[in-house]
Amino acid sequence: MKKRKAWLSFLAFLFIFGILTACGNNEEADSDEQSDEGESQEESILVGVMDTAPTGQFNPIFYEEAYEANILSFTHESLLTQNKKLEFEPLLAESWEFNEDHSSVTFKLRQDVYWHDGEQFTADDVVFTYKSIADPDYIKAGGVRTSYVTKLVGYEEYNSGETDEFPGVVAEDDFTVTFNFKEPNVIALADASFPIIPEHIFKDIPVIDMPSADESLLPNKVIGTGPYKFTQMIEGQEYHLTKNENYWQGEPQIEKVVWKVVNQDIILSLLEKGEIDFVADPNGFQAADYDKVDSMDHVKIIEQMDFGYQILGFIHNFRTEEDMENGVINPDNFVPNEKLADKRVRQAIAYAINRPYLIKGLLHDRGQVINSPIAKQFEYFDGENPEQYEFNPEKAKQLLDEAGYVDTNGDGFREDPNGNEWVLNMAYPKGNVIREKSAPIIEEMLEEVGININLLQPLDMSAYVEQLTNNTEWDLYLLGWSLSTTDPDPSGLWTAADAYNFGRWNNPEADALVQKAITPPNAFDSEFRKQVYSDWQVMFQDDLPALILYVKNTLYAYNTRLKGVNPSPASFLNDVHKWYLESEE
Amino acid sequence: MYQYIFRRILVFIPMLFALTIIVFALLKAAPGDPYSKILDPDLDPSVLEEAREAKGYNDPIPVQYFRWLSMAAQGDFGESIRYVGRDVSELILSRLPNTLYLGVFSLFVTLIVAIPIGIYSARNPYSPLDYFATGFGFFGLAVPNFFFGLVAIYLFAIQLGWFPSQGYISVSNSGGFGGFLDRLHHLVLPGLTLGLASTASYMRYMRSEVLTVLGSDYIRTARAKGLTERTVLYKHTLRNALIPIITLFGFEFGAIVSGAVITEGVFTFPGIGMLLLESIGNRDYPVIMALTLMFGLFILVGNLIADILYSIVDPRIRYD
Amino acid sequence: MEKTPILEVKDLKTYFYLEGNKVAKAVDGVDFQIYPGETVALVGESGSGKSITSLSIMKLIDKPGKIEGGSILFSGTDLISLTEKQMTKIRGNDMAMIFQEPMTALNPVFTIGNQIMESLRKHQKISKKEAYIKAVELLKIVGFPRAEETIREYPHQLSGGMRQRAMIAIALSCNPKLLIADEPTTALDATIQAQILTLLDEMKEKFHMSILLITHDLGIVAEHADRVMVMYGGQIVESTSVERLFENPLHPYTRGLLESLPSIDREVERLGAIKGIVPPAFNFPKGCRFSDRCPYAMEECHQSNPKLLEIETNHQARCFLYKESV
Amino acid sequence: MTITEKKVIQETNNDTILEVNNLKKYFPIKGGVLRRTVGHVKAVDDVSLKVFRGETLGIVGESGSGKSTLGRVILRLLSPTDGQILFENEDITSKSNRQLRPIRKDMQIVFQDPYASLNPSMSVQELIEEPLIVQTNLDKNERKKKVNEILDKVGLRTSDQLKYPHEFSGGQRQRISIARALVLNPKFVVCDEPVSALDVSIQAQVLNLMADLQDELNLTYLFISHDLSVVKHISDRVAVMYLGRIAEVAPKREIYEKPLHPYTQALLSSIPTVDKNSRREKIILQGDLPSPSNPPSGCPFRTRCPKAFDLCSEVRPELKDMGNNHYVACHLYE
Amino acid sequence: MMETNEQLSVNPNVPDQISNKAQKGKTPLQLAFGRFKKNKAAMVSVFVLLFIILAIIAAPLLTDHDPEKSNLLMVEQGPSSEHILGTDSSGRDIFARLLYGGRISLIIGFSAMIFTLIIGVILGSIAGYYGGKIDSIIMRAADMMLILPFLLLVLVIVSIIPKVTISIFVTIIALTSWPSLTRIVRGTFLSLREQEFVLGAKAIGASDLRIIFKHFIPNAIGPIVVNATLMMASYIIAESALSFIGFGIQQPTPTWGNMISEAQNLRILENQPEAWIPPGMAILITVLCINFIGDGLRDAFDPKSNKR
Repeated sequence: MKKRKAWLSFLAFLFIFGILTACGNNEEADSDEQSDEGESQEESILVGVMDTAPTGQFNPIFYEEAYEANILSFTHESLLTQNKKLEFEPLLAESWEFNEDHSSVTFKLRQDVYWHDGEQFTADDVVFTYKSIADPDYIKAGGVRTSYVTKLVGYEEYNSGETDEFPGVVAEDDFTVTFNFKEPNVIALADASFPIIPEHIFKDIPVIDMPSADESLLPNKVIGTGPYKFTQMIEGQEYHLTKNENYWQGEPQIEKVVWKVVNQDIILSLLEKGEIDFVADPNGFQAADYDKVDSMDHVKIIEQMDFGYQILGFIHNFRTEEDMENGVINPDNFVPNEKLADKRVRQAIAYAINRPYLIKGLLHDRGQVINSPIAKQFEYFDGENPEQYEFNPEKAKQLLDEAGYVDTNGDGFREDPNGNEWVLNMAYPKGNVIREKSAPIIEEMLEEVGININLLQPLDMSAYVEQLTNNTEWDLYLLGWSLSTTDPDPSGLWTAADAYNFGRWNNPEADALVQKAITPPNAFDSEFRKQVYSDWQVMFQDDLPALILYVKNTLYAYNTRLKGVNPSPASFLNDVHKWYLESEE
Repeated sequence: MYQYIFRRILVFIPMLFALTIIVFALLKAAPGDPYSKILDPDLDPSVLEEAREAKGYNDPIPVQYFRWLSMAAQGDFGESIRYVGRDVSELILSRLPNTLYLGVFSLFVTLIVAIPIGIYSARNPYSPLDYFATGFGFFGLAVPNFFFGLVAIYLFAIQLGWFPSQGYISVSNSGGFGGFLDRLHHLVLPGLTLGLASTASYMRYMRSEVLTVLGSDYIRTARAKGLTERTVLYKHTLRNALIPIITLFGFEFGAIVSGAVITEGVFTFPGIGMLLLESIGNRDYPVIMALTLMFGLFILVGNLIADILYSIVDPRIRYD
Repeated sequence: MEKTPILEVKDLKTYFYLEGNKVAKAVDGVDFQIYPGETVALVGESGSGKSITSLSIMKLIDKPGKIEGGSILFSGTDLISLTEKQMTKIRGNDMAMIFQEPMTALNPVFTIGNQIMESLRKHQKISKKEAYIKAVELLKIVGFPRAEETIREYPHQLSGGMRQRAMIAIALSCNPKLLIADEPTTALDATIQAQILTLLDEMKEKFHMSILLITHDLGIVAEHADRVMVMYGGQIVESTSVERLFENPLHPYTRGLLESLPSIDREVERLGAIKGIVPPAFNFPKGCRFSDRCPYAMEECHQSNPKLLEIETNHQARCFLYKESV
Repeated sequence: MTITEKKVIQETNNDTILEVNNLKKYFPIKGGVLRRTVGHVKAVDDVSLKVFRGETLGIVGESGSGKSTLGRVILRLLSPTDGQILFENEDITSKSNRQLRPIRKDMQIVFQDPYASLNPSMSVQELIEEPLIVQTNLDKNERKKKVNEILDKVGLRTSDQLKYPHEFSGGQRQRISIARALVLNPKFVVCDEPVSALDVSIQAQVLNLMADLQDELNLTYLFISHDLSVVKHISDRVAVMYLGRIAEVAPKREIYEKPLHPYTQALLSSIPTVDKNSRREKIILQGDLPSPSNPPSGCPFRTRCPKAFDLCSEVRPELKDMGNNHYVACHLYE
Repeated sequence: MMETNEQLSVNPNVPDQISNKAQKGKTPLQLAFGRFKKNKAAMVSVFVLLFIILAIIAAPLLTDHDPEKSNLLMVEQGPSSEHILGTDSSGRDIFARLLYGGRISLIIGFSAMIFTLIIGVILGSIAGYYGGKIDSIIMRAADMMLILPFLLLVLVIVSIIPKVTISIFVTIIALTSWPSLTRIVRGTFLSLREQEFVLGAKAIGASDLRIIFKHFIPNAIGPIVVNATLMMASYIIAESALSFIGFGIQQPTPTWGNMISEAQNLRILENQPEAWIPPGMAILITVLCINFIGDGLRDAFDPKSNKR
């Protein structure tokens, strides 16, 4: 009797739970229709993995993070793509032609490209995409990609709402589109290679509502021209891409690509068990796991140099309180950071840091030292002329002695030339395990040569950047940069007025070189540019706004049953339509 | 009773109001904003400044607060900053069921494990199973649950392959009973991890409550009436021993979420615990504010439910 | 009166095993009989073992206590030999018990009706409806005018006296042959106490029961019992009819008790107090258990414990001052 | 029955140590959405009485009659809602705690529960010494002497003073309580059911002790109890309380031999007695005590009174002097 | 009313009248200690805990390694004669970190407990003793604290303060966990307030302070001590959980918590058990011991409770 009662309540519980589950499922079932039928055993499925869930914004003009990019790389395409040498190659555009002064470029588009829903891709889509980014409401709606449109003719007028006309991007005919820049543009091709969104889908949606439209968020509603369609998602857990049978470069061979979101700590175990097929963008796998992955017979590793580096930044100058308040970066008002004002001190620090040792210990040798802030992948990288700062603590000590920083009170730490206490505050952000580990080690190294380091609490990125921008206490900072693959232009990071020049390095000569390198017409001469950049790199290493600590190698791993892998310098997800699975015997 | 509930709800309002003020102030006191994290050399920082301006982050803080408040009062929590284009309410609602499943499952496991074992231990103190249960109880309270979760994944998901290590549902889940089982299957490891500590403490509570009740006069009366030991135990003892447990249960309602933050992280279980952690890291103000309000409400409602349950189970308690 | 006793307790021993290897001989060799229809009072101070005796009869001794010996013949069956299952058929059915604290003796989470019907349905094969009717009837008998409402009420909604009435209703539900009333009125006010005791007297007649009345109040004994046994130190020290006890108490303890009692009838300037306190059950004095407090204690008393002897007809005492009369 | 007139009953004694006039103590009942006071428990409702120096005034009543509250309000352990308390002709009704401190020396209390009324974490010596520390400037040795004296008086071994309350039996604890109350040489002691928790034989010991101490120290007792026998034994005058009011007050012989109030009569008859000859006819009252939060109109006893008539429900009877210092609040005696 | 439950008479609490030799009585504290000594699990725990404390105090004698000194050429080494438990992913000696980390974990647990105790006892006493307005203000504040998201608070504090030292960390814990202890103290005080001995103290004219310190706190010490112990255990766990989500004590300072959370990686889980089992076990054992002691104390202070 009693027992039965207990059972009944248990059943009741199951029932309620079941209903909840069923309800919860309905939404997903909606987006599921297509795949249900295709759930046959023969279906070839490739499983990729990422350690953080995408935010769910699958509109290329609004997405912000690399995790969404993993999906968009399969679904959306640009006019151009870059080859392994980082040269631009046709994709949606067949060919292009510059005008004389490089202020305008005209693309001939392919005529065999169709959107996932069957509509044909035309020049109007290109115009629409760029117009959307230039839209007055674009930033308000949450977009941040305006750098692609600001150089275009008529941007200000269009953006301020003065006119509906946008002469920056013009459709000459259905398959011809012209980009008109205000000035000759060295990176015109980069600016023109933004992923294209379909006009016919979005035309009735005001830009302000675009990010929250189903067409930007939901599977089967997100439409691109890419080899795969976004067909299903279990939010935060799995994202399914199904092949686009009508893909203009030919039907992809793999039926379905599934992205799973998995805690970083267990990714490799799943890889080992064959439950996932590839570990790639954006983070790859950890260098410490290299041997383990290498020992997996069915797994192949791709190791290539990262398109970016970690730095130890030196705070050269601070902004005035007033400038900070007003959000102004005015190099004329900079207040020098006395603690690091002496170049010899910065150089001493550079000598005191054993970078190969960091690479060996923290990166397990999966990385390298570079001595220039220009990515090594570019031809403009100068690996020889800039100062190399090979590890030399004696030299460091000597430089410090010369500069007058000596230990006068015998506490093991150097005092400044006036005999005052000299403590450098060193800050670092959370979010990168290796960088976090490197901070105390760098502290140790610097204390080895007698520099008193006060290692601050690691901050989460939001707080860190805010502090880095505005505080007047820090002296050394750690940070990593991923670089643009389209052009080596260092402005944005290293010129005096740049927001991201957190060290507030103010070297007018260097700034002039940067400007010179992109000033037409000489800028179109790559030899000229190379020379200017070389000069700049030497100057950088001498004045040391930052010490480039290391470039880590990106490590991709994939199951050997996946064939046709052909990563680009920046991404594993290259030519995905050519991927195929080795038929299992 | 209704008066009591009404009065309690009246008390909630100023508390939640105060909560929003405090949280808003805290958020603004913390350095950084949703845009400060975006570090993209390709991106002109002035765009971010424009975005800040557009979102009103440059306005005086009280102005920002009242703007938020007046919208929230109309049920509009705005759009997420990080999840571009996602409505905060919709975003939270899409995550909430997962956490609820997890919480309900773990509470359920907690109860079906803790109550019978607790009773058994009280009935047979110092028996081998009692010692084992006590040992387990202490263990459950002594092991950090993220650590337990990792070891559980390693053993049961990876080595033994019994349970999925990640996620909350299979793709093939098509609802119905199979779908239900699939969800349960996914819930096992995170549920056990989340429930470990509370199982341990419930067990100990149950044991001591049953012991206390067994020593009470009315149990002697029940025995003197000639009731069988079973009736004495399951009718007279259990109902009374459950009173404090039920109260705990209500409080747990709010506590699930905080426990879930870590567990969800370990199991990449997309619930609101993880959402909170992410949002804090990203300074996603609208989401944090809405979540805080919701958690506050959860806890308060949990306490209220505890009180109400208490008065239902224990007829001596009357609220008026 | 010379019928077969309904209850015959012989040499009952109930010991408690305490920490530190202490053994509390709470009940240590108790013999008595109860005949049908009589009220027998078991009187003593706290710690004398009277409640443990009653619980032993019901076999409701919990750890660390244990019935160590003797026999309890109830209607001819020895309860000691019965299994727990067989005992549950007797408890609440042939033999019922009410307790001192009406506040805590009823389960707070069930209604009065539930607790009465539970007993009825356990022992009698009757339907829920019949049980309900019977319960209402019982409540009316024990003095609830609004029985139909009371049956739905919870214990805390009743006053102490009313709860004790409800307890009595539960105890009476199956027409027990023996009712053990363990200090049934101690926790009640004087006027309520009078109500309850009168009710018990009426019920005894109505249900033809025997009552074992456990109390510390000699006044109650005098007014409500037929026979009385005085307990001290886990043993019966005197046993006789009520009249005899108050006319001619034999045992020095009984005398001391009577003298120490303030009375509204007599006036004395000083009460005759017994010196010292009741010894704890794990530490009785050697010899007679009252010897260390007894004004008449002799050498002999400190050496050995006297036996309960029949000093006069139907009047037994456990004291070296007296010789067996037979 | 030897009745020793140990004291001349203070029928003519005008030396009033305590006078209480129209004393009320209401406890609010909170309710409603805003937790407003929706009613009151009238624990003490308009009580007036006098206690004469050297006497014992017994207060009897059932639980809920307000007798303990009365004792506590008199000592200002609770603040009265209304009325006046005069202790040695000094109005202490609205004195602050600080102002009360010197007066507390003269008025003390002994509680019912010898387990709860002694702080378990203090030794006997500390317990008894505490009043001296608080109230006097005696040095350590003087205090020690006093403690020893009083321990001796209440019949405890001075060697016991380093022990803790839990090491004593109920009777001994009550002796400690008494010692603590008396160490300051008070004039007036409220005894709140001091022997109710004790066994009969121990009760007798404590009652004897209290009587002895009263003689020796010339104490005045307000003796609160529900036990009519005990009250009779120790008191000179007795007040019977019912639902926060005094129903009858008279010298003890008067009240026990010719009770006037129907409640007193019923109460007396309900006491079971050992003496067959003096057994009264039982008057069994119907029903329970009404709730003090909602007392009946008119005479509070009318709902249970076998002699109630119309007037009882309408008019509240006042205490009426029936001669011989015998006062009764009942319409039967108009 | 009589104490008629005769089972009380066999309760060991009833005084032993016969042995009058004992001149000096045992305080309830001493008695509790006596009962505590009989609790085997608790006594064993005391010794184990003492051993652990001794080991971490003697850390410099037991190892020559600097727990914060990294050696990137010796990363994730297995046990050797040089490194008894091997090295962690920054090449620091795990054994040294275990010992020194224990210091910090225990210091955090202990001082957070003391700090919470101070806040909780003061606020709880005030609320419980005076009641009324002050009580409701304190309790509302406690309720607020309860609904305030802990993580957010930690995040804000951590990002405002440039360097989170142990004392700041301890302050954070104490500031967020006082409400529970405050409630306990208040509850105990409220129940004590109803006790007759408190009325008795008022009757002799004792001042509020005297009543609080002489009559309340000594009698509330049982539940306070018991809860304090259990709190200390939970703080050690909390530290590890905070380390896990990145709000813990900053590297390279070792704590048991950040040692395990650093090893929360399947590679280390699988290949280098000596990196996580020792700190894991250290937390487990320490917390177990503290809990056993707390339980022993509970039983000792309140022999009637059967909580385990």
